Amino acid sequence: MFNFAFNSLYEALYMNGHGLYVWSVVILVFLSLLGFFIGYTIKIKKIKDKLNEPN
Amino acid sequence: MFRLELLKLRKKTRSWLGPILVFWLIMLAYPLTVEFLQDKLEIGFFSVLWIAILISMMLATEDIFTEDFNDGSLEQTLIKNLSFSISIVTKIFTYWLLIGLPISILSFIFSLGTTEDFLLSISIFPLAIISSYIFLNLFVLGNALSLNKGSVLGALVTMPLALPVLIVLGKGLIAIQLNINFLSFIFLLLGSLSIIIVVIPVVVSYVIKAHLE
Amino acid sequence: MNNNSLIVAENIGYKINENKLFHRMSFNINRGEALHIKGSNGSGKSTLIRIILGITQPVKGVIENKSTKEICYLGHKNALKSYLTLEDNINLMQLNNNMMLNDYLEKLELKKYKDVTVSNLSFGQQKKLALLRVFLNNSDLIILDEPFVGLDDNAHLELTTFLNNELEKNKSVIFTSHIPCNINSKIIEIPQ
Amino acid sequence: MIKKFIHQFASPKTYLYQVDRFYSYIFLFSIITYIISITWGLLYTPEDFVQGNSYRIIYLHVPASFLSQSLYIAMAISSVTYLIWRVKLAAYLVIAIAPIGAMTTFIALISGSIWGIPTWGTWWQWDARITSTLILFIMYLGLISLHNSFSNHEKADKLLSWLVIVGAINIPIIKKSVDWWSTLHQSASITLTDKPSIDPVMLYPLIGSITGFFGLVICLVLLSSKYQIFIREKNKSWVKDYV
Repeated sequence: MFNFAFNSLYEALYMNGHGLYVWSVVILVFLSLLGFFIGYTIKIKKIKDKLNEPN
Repeated sequence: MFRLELLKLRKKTRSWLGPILVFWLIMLAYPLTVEFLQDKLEIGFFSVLWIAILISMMLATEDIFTEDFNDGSLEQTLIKNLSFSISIVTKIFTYWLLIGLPISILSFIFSLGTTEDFLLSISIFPLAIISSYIFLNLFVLGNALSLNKGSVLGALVTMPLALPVLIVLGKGLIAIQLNINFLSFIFLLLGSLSIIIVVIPVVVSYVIKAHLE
Repeated sequence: MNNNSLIVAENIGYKINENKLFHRMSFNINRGEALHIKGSNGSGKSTLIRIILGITQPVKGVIENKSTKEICYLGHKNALKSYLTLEDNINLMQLNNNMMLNDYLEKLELKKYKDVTVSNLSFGQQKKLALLRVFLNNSDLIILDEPFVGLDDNAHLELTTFLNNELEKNKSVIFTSHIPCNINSKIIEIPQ
Repeated sequence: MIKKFIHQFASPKTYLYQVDRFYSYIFLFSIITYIISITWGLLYTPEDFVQGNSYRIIYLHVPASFLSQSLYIAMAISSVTYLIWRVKLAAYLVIAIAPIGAMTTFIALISGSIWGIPTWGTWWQWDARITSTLILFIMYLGLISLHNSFSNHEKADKLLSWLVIVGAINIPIIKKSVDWWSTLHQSASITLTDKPSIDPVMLYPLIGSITGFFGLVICLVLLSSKYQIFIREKNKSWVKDYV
């Protein structure tokens, strides 16, 4: 089951022609997940500081 | 109750004649813009027809609640013992009677004029009546949601609800043109209309109550 | 809690987006009693009225309205259709079959403006037209928000005498007003 | 009795402590499963006979479109709880989920159309399933813009919940759209009822990527609900000592 489907890294990227589409989707998904995670952690941190400041 | 709504709307010509004129304008403009494609008029005609109904219904509900909201009569209706959603149903029905019905009749006449096929135009009529009422209900919801925030938000919110109806209309139209049995589409629309007629006014009454708080 | 109390409110409180308007306010209004709500503007007078009307839910506390009839209410906005004539507005308010209609139209000198569109009437006349709803009411609770604003002297007098004898008829009145008026009433002050 | 239970359990304070306790575990578990199943699906499974390698997008497209609908259903459930039992937390959840739902639907749309280029030859096809997902995306945008256009939070919550419920009528239409208008879209690879229509070798990574993606999205929802709680309860006393 776990045999490597491609015989070289280059072929894994190229995926005989479809690599561009597959990897662009992968990048898209990871970027948006990353973006949202970082976005929310920053927002929470900012509001935490704002809450701590006044008192 | 219905008599009062009728009085209110009848006297406000701008808001019931306006949408009909817009519908008329679109339908007149259509053949002019495709003058040279004389024979292919029918194919484009019906899609323009549905879109015209959609737009005129959107215009019809432009200030359906905003005016009552601003001059305070919305609170008065709310306080009356008569349940609020019933007064909303009457209001929507009056708007449909004065705007939706004439538009459906017009669409019958226009389709007769363009396709010269009486049976086709007759079968278009029920579709127009039901879909105009559904669109009216949906845009009333949109208007209620964005009561004092302008109707762009209302349209954006209601558009996704109206699109499935347009899809069904499109499929119904193809069935009619191939004159296979298109009654199933009419019943489908009638079914969704009967749900919408009950659900939307109740939701709108809660939405408006939330606005008035 | 005698049985002729119409509105009973126990420590109601209200706040918008975390800032408190008022809290721990309790009162009850009996039939034939008037209540004058005092407070500087923006202190929540109108919100309190809307809570009594049942339009707004109080954030805390409970309010109970025992009157079965519809409440007769007139707020800042006088709920008239400016593009319709005075006659149409009267029909809209469903007052046209009321026998007292004509003599109140006489008293408020609105008789001769029957088919004038409301937008051409002066502010005072529009207020009087809206007040017709109060003069011809058949409810046992009348709620008025700044009713005396814009009224000339005889209309002011007319309204005060009307409200006083409504109180004798065991109806109750709740009102806010910065203009002094001689209606003997309980007073509630909303702190700033 | 239920009302008491819901209020006791669903008070923002207890919710916040629960979230902190479980957050790191869920996050760890889901990030690992997601990474493993994506690499497994992309690199270690054999080529599809018909679509060649472009089918591998399934590991990203299916979880996203599956999530976009289940997130909407989650919003519908929390708006119902908010409207019936006045549970404040449920309203915060609805607003917390909306942007994340929009993100997942956006991913589903883009990955679907990118997948369409090699397989169907066009990047956009007016097929029922895609149009319904587009409709869902517009609904998410509508919800977010509706919420932002009101300053009074309580009013915005009520309006939003009602719109979510009315919009929920659209979800079955999306579900039905695949077989009603039997069009281009391949019918769902995994349906709860019949045998999945893709062979097991590709199926396991798919299930792995769905669970992984599901877990990550749940972490996002927890984070954004924490953010909502901070905004809405900021001058409550317990927030100060919690922070």
